Order: sequence, then structure tokens, then C-alpha cells
Amino acid sequence: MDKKQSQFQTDSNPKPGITEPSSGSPRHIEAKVLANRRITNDVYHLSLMGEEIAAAAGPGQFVMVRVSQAVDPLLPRPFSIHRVMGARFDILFRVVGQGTRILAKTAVGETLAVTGPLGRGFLLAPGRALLVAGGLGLAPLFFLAQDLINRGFCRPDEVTVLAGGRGRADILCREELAELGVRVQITTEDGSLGRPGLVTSLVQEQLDAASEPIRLYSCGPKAMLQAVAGLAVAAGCPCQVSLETGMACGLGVCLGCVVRKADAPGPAYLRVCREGPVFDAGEVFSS
Amino acid sequence: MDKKQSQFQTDSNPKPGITEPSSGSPRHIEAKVLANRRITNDVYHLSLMGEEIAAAAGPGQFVMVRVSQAVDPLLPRPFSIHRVMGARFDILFRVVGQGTRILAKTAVGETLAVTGPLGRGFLLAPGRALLVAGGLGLAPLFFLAQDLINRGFCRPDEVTVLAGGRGRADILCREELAELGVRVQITTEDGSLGRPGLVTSLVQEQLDAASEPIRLYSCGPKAMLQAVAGLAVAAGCPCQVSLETGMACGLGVCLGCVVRKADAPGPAYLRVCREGPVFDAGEVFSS
Amino acid sequence: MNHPDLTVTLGRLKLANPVMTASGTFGYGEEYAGIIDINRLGALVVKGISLRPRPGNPPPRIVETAAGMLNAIGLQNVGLTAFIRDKLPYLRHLVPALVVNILGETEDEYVEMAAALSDQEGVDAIELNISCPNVAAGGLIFGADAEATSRLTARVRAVTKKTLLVKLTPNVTDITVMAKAAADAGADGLTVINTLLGLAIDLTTRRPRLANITGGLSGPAIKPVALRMVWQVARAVDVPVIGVGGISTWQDAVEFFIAGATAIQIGTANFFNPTATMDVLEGITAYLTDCEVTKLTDLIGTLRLS
Amino acid sequence: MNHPDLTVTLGRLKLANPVMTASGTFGYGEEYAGIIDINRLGALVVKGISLRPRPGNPPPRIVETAAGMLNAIGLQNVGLTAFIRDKLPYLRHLVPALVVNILGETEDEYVEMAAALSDQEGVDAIELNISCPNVAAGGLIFGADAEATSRLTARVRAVTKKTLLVKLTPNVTDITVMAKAAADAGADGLTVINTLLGLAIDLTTRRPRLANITGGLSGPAIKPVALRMVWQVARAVDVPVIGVGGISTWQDAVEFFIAGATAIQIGTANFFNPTATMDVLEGITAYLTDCEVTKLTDLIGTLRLS
Ligand SMILES: Cc1cc2nc3c(=O)[nH]c(=O)nc-3n(C[C@H](O)[C@H](O)[C@H](O)COP(=O)(O)OP(=O)(O)OC[C@H]3O[C@@H](n4cnc5c(N)ncnc54)[C@H](O)[C@@H]3O)c2cc1C
Ligand SMILES: Cc1cc2nc3c(=O)[nH]c(=O)nc-3n(C[C@H](O)[C@H](O)[C@H](O)COP(=O)(O)OP(=O)(O)OC[C@H]3O[C@@H](n4cnc5c(N)ncnc54)[C@H](O)[C@@H]3O)c2cc1C
Ligand SMILES: Cc1cc2nc3c(=O)[nH]c(=O)nc-3n(C[C@H](O)[C@H](O)[C@H](O)COP(=O)(O)O)c2cc1C
Ligand SMILES: Cc1cc2nc3c(=O)[nH]c(=O)nc-3n(C[C@H](O)[C@H](O)[C@H](O)COP(=O)(O)O)c2cc1C
Ligand code: FES
Ligand code: FES
Repeated sequence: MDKKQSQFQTDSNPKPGITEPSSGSPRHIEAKVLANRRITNDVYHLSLMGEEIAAAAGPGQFVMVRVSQAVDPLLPRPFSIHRVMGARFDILFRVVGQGTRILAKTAVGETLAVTGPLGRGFLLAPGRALLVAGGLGLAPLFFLAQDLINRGFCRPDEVTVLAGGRGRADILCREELAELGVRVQITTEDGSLGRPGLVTSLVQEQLDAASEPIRLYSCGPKAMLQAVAGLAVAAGCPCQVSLETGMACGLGVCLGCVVRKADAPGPAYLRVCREGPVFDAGEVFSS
Repeated sequence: MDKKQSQFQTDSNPKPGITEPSSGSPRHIEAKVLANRRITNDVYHLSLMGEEIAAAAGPGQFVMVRVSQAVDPLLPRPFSIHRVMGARFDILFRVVGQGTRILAKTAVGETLAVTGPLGRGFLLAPGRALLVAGGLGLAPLFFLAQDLINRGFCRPDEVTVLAGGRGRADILCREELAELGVRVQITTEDGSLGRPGLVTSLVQEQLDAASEPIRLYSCGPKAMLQAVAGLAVAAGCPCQVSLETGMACGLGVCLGCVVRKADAPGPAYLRVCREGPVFDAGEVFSS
Repeated sequence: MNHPDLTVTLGRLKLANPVMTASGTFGYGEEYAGIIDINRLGALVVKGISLRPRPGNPPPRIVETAAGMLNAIGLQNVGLTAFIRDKLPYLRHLVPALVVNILGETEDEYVEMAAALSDQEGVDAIELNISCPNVAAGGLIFGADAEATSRLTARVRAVTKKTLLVKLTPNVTDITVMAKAAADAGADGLTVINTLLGLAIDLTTRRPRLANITGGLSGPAIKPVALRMVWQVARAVDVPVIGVGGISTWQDAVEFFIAGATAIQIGTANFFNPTATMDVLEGITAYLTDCEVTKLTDLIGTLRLS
Repeated sequence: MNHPDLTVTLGRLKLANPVMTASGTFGYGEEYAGIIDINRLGALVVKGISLRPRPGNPPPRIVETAAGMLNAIGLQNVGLTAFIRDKLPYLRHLVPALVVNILGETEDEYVEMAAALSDQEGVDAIELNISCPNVAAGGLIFGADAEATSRLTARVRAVTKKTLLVKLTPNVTDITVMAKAAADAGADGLTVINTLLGLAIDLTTRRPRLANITGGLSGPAIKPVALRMVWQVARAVDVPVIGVGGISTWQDAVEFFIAGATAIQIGTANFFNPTATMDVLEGITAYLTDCEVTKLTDLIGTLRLS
């Protein structure tokens, strides 16, 4: 943990630089709801006003959102930052339980208590980028694609987004990605859009076809991340993965969100909210 | 308790008859919100759809409303039935805490879990009626005035409503009362509407001026009820009062809502949700 | 799959299903008659009865807390004689098993009540409340003392052939000690748990918010504590355990079965969801059907630890 | 009225105000630096330290419950040596009093840690955690045994002149027995309470939702129990009591003062409201001003019982 922190000197630079993931000092604000739109059957696009958070946020970072003032549900919910526009920042969320059900009912003009930006985001680096998204994993990867281009790490045609989902409704942000000009390939398990099957088959193809080294950035279900990491390692490509675990504080103090550190001699744990949520695949998946 | 129940045979007749307060078997329904309108700074008028409840409700009875599906706040909130129109029933509520704050945000089209009608309402009787309301106490008394007239107990001019409040905003339903054609007199503590002072001064005047016996029906803060009851006793007039206490079940099972029975030899308690909320003044205020 | 078999057995008493009401939260059943079909319950546990009528504590008697409530009713009840005379005739003809919860101020009172109830047709089980935190004399003292629990249980056992349940208090260091004491002394089942002792204060008056000062905490807030104790007790004794404490959904109930409960009681949830018992019953049925568990008893105590 | 006097005294330690953080819920303070001005706290209690570094329990370590949460962190910490070397230099220069929470697997370990911390400048108090439910060896066993509590407190007392706080577990029949044992053995103050032992089960896997099986229940759900215990302990001992358990608003804090707490700790509330400590501090100040109470100490233990 300490080693990792010093390696990246994360706390001194609140903006993602050439090689550093974002990790500034988080803020706690009352953020006004600017929009809360249902974009698919169970996914919502929420826009919040919050200059302090928007200005400091980097791709892969997240916010903790308290969904109501009641103490049931008690804990705030973590959501990846999906995009920032000036003083505004957006998240995409799927309604899966009590908290997201309440969030879906939040009206424009209400305020939500939000803490962020939190965690270590993606480490941006120049060169060809392969962004592998499972379902809502696209939320932070869209932000990443945008930043890779806007900050001059990649030309649009150097960024390939592979988006997988169960069905057509799971493939989000297609228009926004098209506007960015990045290459997009889609798989769905039911074949309702793009190629039928799992996104990992596309990953293998991309790796096979690559003539130059390629960087992988991935966000999605754990099984998918593990598979992607395995393919990347086999191909000798660097791979970052963004993990999800249950969180209480999001700030690194409760030690509740840990994952086992891979290949450590004894048991050792990394906080997903602090050392992550984005990890180098090798930190969390043993090879 | 047992004595009282047998005296009125309450459970056998779900509709208020000539001399019986309402007390049918309550229903538990998911009631659709038809309207939820702010009528003063902190008072809302909520209309709910619920034929089972509307059809059985009598003036003075109440409903328990669960304000959210979360368990904070845990307990449903009691509100007097303010009026019924066909399959619809209304309540008036003031925002005073967490539960009513949530209720105020409930949107048209949502459903609320409601149990009712509950408790023993007013005992309707023919002859001159003096309805004494403090603040929101007017909510059930409006229903009572309507029923006294519609069921032929009183001519409109036999019903006098005395409405007291702190200021002009506390005097509710003026138009509705005017439509009923009943006599209305108003007091406000700050003198912003009607006569300055407390509603009890008007009660005394009415009692003094009465040539025939007059029945009092009162709902409002406890201190007011006690004062009204005292005046009624002194004048030899029957007086019913509607009480409020904290409630958990509203159904008579938790024994949490009790008030001390007046003039009993030892301590004895009456359930406000079951033996009340409307009591003969002598049952709960010692003389 | 066919409808799963929901029957469970407490001593010699067979219940059609494991859903019971918790004492003091369901009156004498009648109150819920228009809202649910009470005959679908597995068992009905009535409000605690004492030998003599009790007026109960002065108000305020209840306070809402975060996901819970405190109560200090003080066992207001009509007394044993009036119960047998006025309430039992109605209760006797209901389908659910009838459990009478009793609380004495002395051992002798418990024994006297149990003996009197033993003669009563329609009483299926006696639940000894040795854990009520709101009665000055009796109550808690028995439940926090293993020897007293043992002696009391044995004495009551000696006077009744009815199914005998002992209801334990959570306000102890090690509930398994009390559980073993009661089981060894002849209890047919253990009800786990009664309320946790709590306090709330009114800032304006600087007085306790309950006239009785302290009260018993119930509701969803205490569920994790109740579930832990049910699990501990179920591992420690051979008699069936009835889980109670914060159960308000079928998911809660299933957690208790997995932890080792043979049946469950629903208390505070009746207040905020009067159809809670039926919702839980239907949910359990659907869950078993979905998981292709043909008998509820196959679910009991199946917590996987490794 | 002037700004009310919020100072309180624990042993020889004077705090600028009574708002403390609860161990394990505020890290080492730094984490909150951008969110609140931690120098406005009365005291900062750091995450429990053990003699040797501990990796902690495997995940999952936390579960949300109704108005509460269960945790079984397993005391993940860097160990005493690294704490003194890496954390203390930063902590030492903060304005709030610094309380170091320690947990040993044996009496000797507690004593060794207390002795080592006694030499450290900047450490204002030691809080003995004799109540952690999540560590197999040590922990709970001390806290549920009056004699062990007494002996441990006395031995630690003998090696340190720092303010000595003993943190009690609620998982006992009578907390006042443990409180008296600790106070009589030389504790300068008692922290009341640690978490209640609880369990949660995953229906899909039929496994406990915590890898450690059981965990400690904290948050608003437990407030009534904590408040009751603070009231009981404050009446039973002469040393100051620090109230903790479910405090998330200034109203909660004021209830604890009225019940007899000299100071309060905020734990789980930091997670769902990172500004909770400051909100409580401001609320207490406003309340005292409104009630025209010039000194916080005039509020302490003012519960009216008649
Ligand atoms: C760093 C991070 C970033 C995230 N970003 C996003 C995002 O951008 N968009 C989004 O929709 N969600 C995101 N999540 C997941 C999101 O936090 C959960 O879906 C949300 O907390 C669920 O809250 P709830 O109250 O609706 O569901 P709950 O009632 O808490 O849970 C409902 C069901 O979902 C499961 N669940 C809850 N949390 C998680 C989780 N973290 N992972 C997997 N299953 C879970 C529960 O086990 C349960 O079965 C993120 C999580 C983390 C840790
Ligand atoms: C039979 C009955 C009929 C009622 N009818 C109406 C009605 O028609 N319209 C209406 O607005 N309200 C009515 N009430 C009162 C209403 O139930 C409460 O205002 C409501 O429960 C408050 O909920 P809350 O969560 O907003 O406030 P809480 O957070 O529960 O309480 C906020 C503040 O209000 C106080 N409070 C809570 N309940 C009561 C009460 N019953 N009496 C006095 N003070 C209380 C609390 O002590 C606290 O100070 C009635 C109550 C009863 C018992
Ligand atoms: C208002 C109220 C009254 C109660 N009365 C009794 C009683 O008379 N006898 C008894 O053994 N338990 C009594 N209890 C305890 C419940 O039966 C149950 O054990 C406890 O409330 C925990 O379950 P719950 O969280 O589902 O309510 C009472 C509980 C409440 C809330
Ligand atoms: C995640 C977490 C970690 C904790 N770690 C410790 C600890 O290391 N030492 C300790 O004495 N108490 C620990 N506690 C207990 C708290 O300090 C506090 O006593 C308890 O949570 C009750 O207060 P609360 O309801 O305000 O959280 C921890 C609590 C939580 C929630
Ligand atoms: S969520 Fe608390 S340490 Fe990560
Ligand atoms: S509210 Fe439960 S008995 Fe009246």
C-alpha cells in the first residue's frame, strides 16, 4: 500500500498528468440535480452540479452519493464518474436495489450529498488503447476515451472501445462514442446487436491483430475483468481493471472494501476505494 | 374498555348511524395518489384513491399512512380523514418532521400503503352543533360538518364552526365551509384574521348565547380541548374531543397510544386508536 | 414442483407453516381479521398474560427510533381469568395453533398460570416470557440467570403437558447458557429473542421519552443481533428455536431458517405492514419453490460455513 | 450570550470540545482533511493498533443492515512500530487530542503497547479496546469478564501516566459491573459502547455475508442501546463516560450528554455524512446557546426522572 502510494505520488497532483491517475483531495458537497433521465429500461443518466468535483475528477474515479436523508438505506452508494462538462458531472446508474430505486425518483432541483472525486482512476498513457466494457462498465470508459483524446494521449483512431452486454439495451452511449470518433465494436450475448457472444472474443482478436503494443483499460463484471486480464498478460500487454466491492466510506478509512492483493506472500489487502478502484491487473489477479 | 365497546356495539355497524360512531373493520390498501397540493406554507392536501376506505369512513376516523418503503421512518403516520368523495378520500397534513416531509414529496401516481378507516369517530346526534377547531383540527371537523348536514342531523344553520389558529394561514377550508352554508367564526392569535385571541373565547360566547342545548365537537391541541371541555361541562353541554397521541399500529394491538382514563379508581388506560380518537370529554378529562 | 411442505414441529405441536405472530404485536388476532386471513397463520401468540389484570405503564409507552421502536407497555392485560373467560372462546376456534405468552412476578405465579392453562382446550402451547424488560418485579431477573431459568422451566414443565416454549432475553453475555438451561429443564422450544433494553431522551423536557424510563427495542434495527443469537442457540441446543427480532420480509425469515430457526415470529413489522405475516408466508413458499426445496425443514440450519 | 464553554476533562486531559471520532471510522484523520477542518475536533481516536501488524480479515468485511452496518475488519493495521514511525509524526501536530486505541491478544501485549505509547510525545490518551468482537484471540474475552477487565486495567495503569480510557462492550448482561471494574482499577474514563455482535446471511449462497461469520453492529440502529448503557454507567461510576453508538446528529449527541456522557464519539455517521463531526459540533453549540447553558458541563447528566 505505502509502496504503491509513493510510487505514484498520487496525492500531490489532483489532475491526471501524463502518467498519473487522478487522486486529489475529495470534497463533500450538496449537488443540485440538473437532470435525471431514464435512458434504457433500468439505466438512468444523472447530471449533477458541482464544480469542485467536476474540476478535479479524472476517468475511473467515482463519487459516493447519499440517496436520501433517511438512515435506511444507511450508506452512500458509489458510482463512477461518467463525464464532466464544466461545473457539471454525470453518472450512469442501473436500478438494482433500494438505493438506486430511490435515486431514480430524485427530481430535478433536489440536492444530493455527494463526496468525490474518490479513488485512483485510470493511468493514462500514450499509444493505442483498447477499452473493454461490460455493461455499465462503459460509464467510466467513455470518460476515459474522451480524456485520452482531449488530453492528447491518443488520436481518436487509436482508441478502440469494445462494448459487451447481454442484449441491445445494455450497449450504452453509442451516439456519444460515435461523436468522439473512436472505433467501436459490440457484442451481445443474445445477438441482438453487434456480434453474438462475449466481449472477450473481440479482445482476443484485437490482440491478435495488433502490430504494436496496446494498452487495455477494462471495466465490467469481475469474471470479465479476470478474463480480459488473462488475455492481456498472455499477449504481454499492460492492463488496468476497475473493480467494484461493497463500500461504506469511500474514503479509505473503514477498510471495508478490500480485495486480496495478488501474489503477496501472506494475506494482504488493497482498498478498492483508495488503492483502486482502478488497479493494474497484476495487483489483483494472480497470473 | 370492554364496557365501552359493548355500550356502542361498534363492530357490527360499519357506517355511522343515528347514534353510533364509525368503527368498521379496517382495510389495508395500496392507495394511488390523486393529488398532493400545498395549500398553505406547510400544509398539504392529499387525495387518495381507495373505495374500501372511502366507503366505510366516518368523521373523526383516521388512516395510518406509510410514507415510504424504507424502514426509516419505521412507523406509519396517523391522519384524520378530511373528506370523502366517491372512491376518493382526502387528508390534510402539516409538515412537522421526517415523515410528513417525505409525504409532501410524494408525487401523483405513486401509491401509498394506507390502513383504515380506524378508530371511533364522532357520535352524530341531531340538534345544534358547535364544532371547535384548533388549526388542523379543522380537517376532521369539516368532514363532520358535511356529514351532520348530509345525513340530516342538522340544517346548515344549526352548525357553527369556530376555527382558531395562530395566524391567518392556519384557518383552512374557508371556501369549502362557505359552500356548506354553515356558520363560521374565526379567531387568530395574531389578529390577522377574524377576532384576535383564542378560540375558547368564542366558545364561551356561543354557550352563553345558546337558548337550547348545544353539542360540542372539538379537535385541536390538547390544551384547547381541555379548555373547551371545561366550558362545556360548566354549561352542561355534551362535548366530544378528538385526541392525538403517538401511535405504532393504529389497530389497537400495540397498546402504545393510550391516555389515562379520567376519574377511574386506579390507573386505567384507553387506546386512542381504538376507544378513540374521539372521546366523550368526561372519559379523558377529569372534571 | 408441488407446493412445498411448510409444516414444522415444536415439541408435539405440528404447525401448518412456520409463520407465527410475536406476543404483544398482534393483540388477540381479531384486530387483523379484516386485513388478512388469520387462519393462514401457523400460530398465533397472544399478548402476554399475567395472573392478575395489569393496567400497564403510564404513557408515553412507545418511541420510534432508527429502523426500530422502543416500547414500555408494562404488560397491560386483562389477567388470566378474564383471558380464559373472554378471549379464549374466540381464539379456540381459529385454525392457527394458539400460544399463550405468560409472565409472572414470582415463580409460583408462572406455575399457577401454566397449570390453569393446561386444562384449557384450544391452548396449544405456553410461552414463558422470562425476558420482559418493562416489568419491575419478575421478568428480566429470571431470564438473565441460568439457574433461575432452569428452576422455573422445570417447575412449569412439571405442571403442564402442553408444548412449552421459553422466550429468552438478548440482554445477556451468553445467550446459549440460558438456552441450555431452559432446554435441559424440559422446554420444547426456545423463542429467541425478546427486545433489547434501550433509552431515548426528549431534548425539550430532558426527560426519558418513555414514562418507564427504559424500554424494549424491536424492529429491523435489531435483526442482525437476533439472527446471531438464533444461530448461536440453534447450535447449542437440540430443541427447536423460534426466531424473532426484526423480521419484516420473507428474505429476513429465510435468513432465520438458514441460521437454524424452525419457525419465526413477526412482531413490529405488523405495525408498519399489517400484511407482513402473509407477505412472508407467500415469499417463503415462492423461495422454496424457486430453490426446489420440497420441505422447509430441509432449509433449516443450512448455513454454510466453509 | 457568549459562545458557550465546550471544554470537557477526561482524567487530566482537557478537550477543547467534546466531539471525538470513534476508533476505526476516521482512519488517521488525513482522509478527512479536504472535507472538514479536523483541527476543530475535540479529539481524534485512531484505528485500533495491535502490537504486530495485522492483515485483517478476508472480505467481505462489511454489510449494510437496517439503519446500521456490520463490520468484521479484523483489526487490519500497520502495527505499533509502524504506527509510531509513520503515523504519529503527522498526528502529533494536529490540534485535537490524540487517543490511541489499542488491542492486544494477551494482557502482556496490552501492557507492552501502553508502555511504548507512554513515551510518545503527542499521544494524549490510550483507549483500551477490550471489546472488539472480530478478533478471535483477545478482545471480547477481557471485556465480558469483570476480573479480567480489572486486572488488565490495573496492569496498564501501572505503566502509563497518559489518560487511560477503557472501551466497554455492550455484549454483556450488566455493563455496570465491567464499568466499575475498570474504574476501580484506575481508568480515567470509560468509552461506552463498542459494537453489538450480529450476523447477516446471503440467501443465494446460504453463507454468512461476512467472511468472519459474525460482525459488529454499529450506526443509528444501536443508538437506544448505547444511550441506555451510557446512562447506566454514568450513574454507576465517578469517572467520565464517553458516549458512542449511533450518534449522527447534534440531537443524538445532546441526548448522550443529558444521559451522563462527558464527551461523545462519532463513528459510522462519518461514513454516510463525512461532515457529521462538524455538524454535531455546530449543533451542540447552537443548542447550548439557545438554552442559555453557558457551560456544556452543566448539561451533563441532567436527565430528569421525576
Ligand atoms: C467504484 C464503484 C463504481 C461503481 N460505478 C457504478 C456506476 O457507474 N453505475 C452503476 O449503476 N453502478 C455502479 N457501481 C455499483 C453501485 O454502487 C451499486 O449498484 C449500488 O450501490 C447498488 O445500490 P442499491 O441500493 O440500489 O442496491 P443494493 O440494495 O445495495 O444491492 C442490490 C443488489 O445489488 C448487489 N450489489 C450492490 N452493490 C454491488 C456492487 N458494488 N457490485 C455488484 N453488486 C452489487 C447486491 O449484492 C444486491 O444483490 C459502482 C460500484 C463501485 C464500488
Ligand atoms: C388520530 C390522529 C389524527 C391525526 N390527524 C392529523 C391530521 O389530520 N393532519 C395532520 O397534519 N396531523 C395529524 N395528526 C398528527 C400526525 O400524525 C403527526 O403530525 C405526524 O405523525 C408527524 O409525523 P412526522 O414524521 O412528520 O413527524 P415526527 O418526526 O414524527 O415528529 C415531529 C414532531 O412532531 C411531534 N409529533 C409527532 N406526532 C405528533 C402527534 N400525534 N401530536 C403532536 N405532536 C406530534 C413530535 O414529537 C416531533 O416534535 C394526527 C395524529 C393522530 C394520532
Ligand atoms: C409493543 C410490543 C409489545 C410486546 N409485548 C410482549 C409481550 O407481552 N410478551 C413478550 O414476550 N414479548 C412482547 N414483545 C416482544 C415481541 O414479542 C418480540 O419478541 C420483539 O418485539 C422482537 O421482535 P420484532 O422485532 O419482530 O418486534 C412486545 C413487543 C412490542 C413491540
Ligand atoms: C468499520 C469499523 C471499524 C471499527 N474499528 C474499531 C477499532 O479498531 N477499535 C475500536 O475500539 N472500535 C472500533 N469500531 C467501533 C467504533 O469505534 C464504535 O465503537 C462503534 O462503531 C459504535 O459507534 P457508531 O455507531 O457511531 O459507529 C469500529 C467500527 C466500525 C464501523
Ligand atoms: S470504502 Fe471504506 S475503506 Fe474503502
Ligand atoms: S396505536 Fe397501537 S394500540 Fe393504539
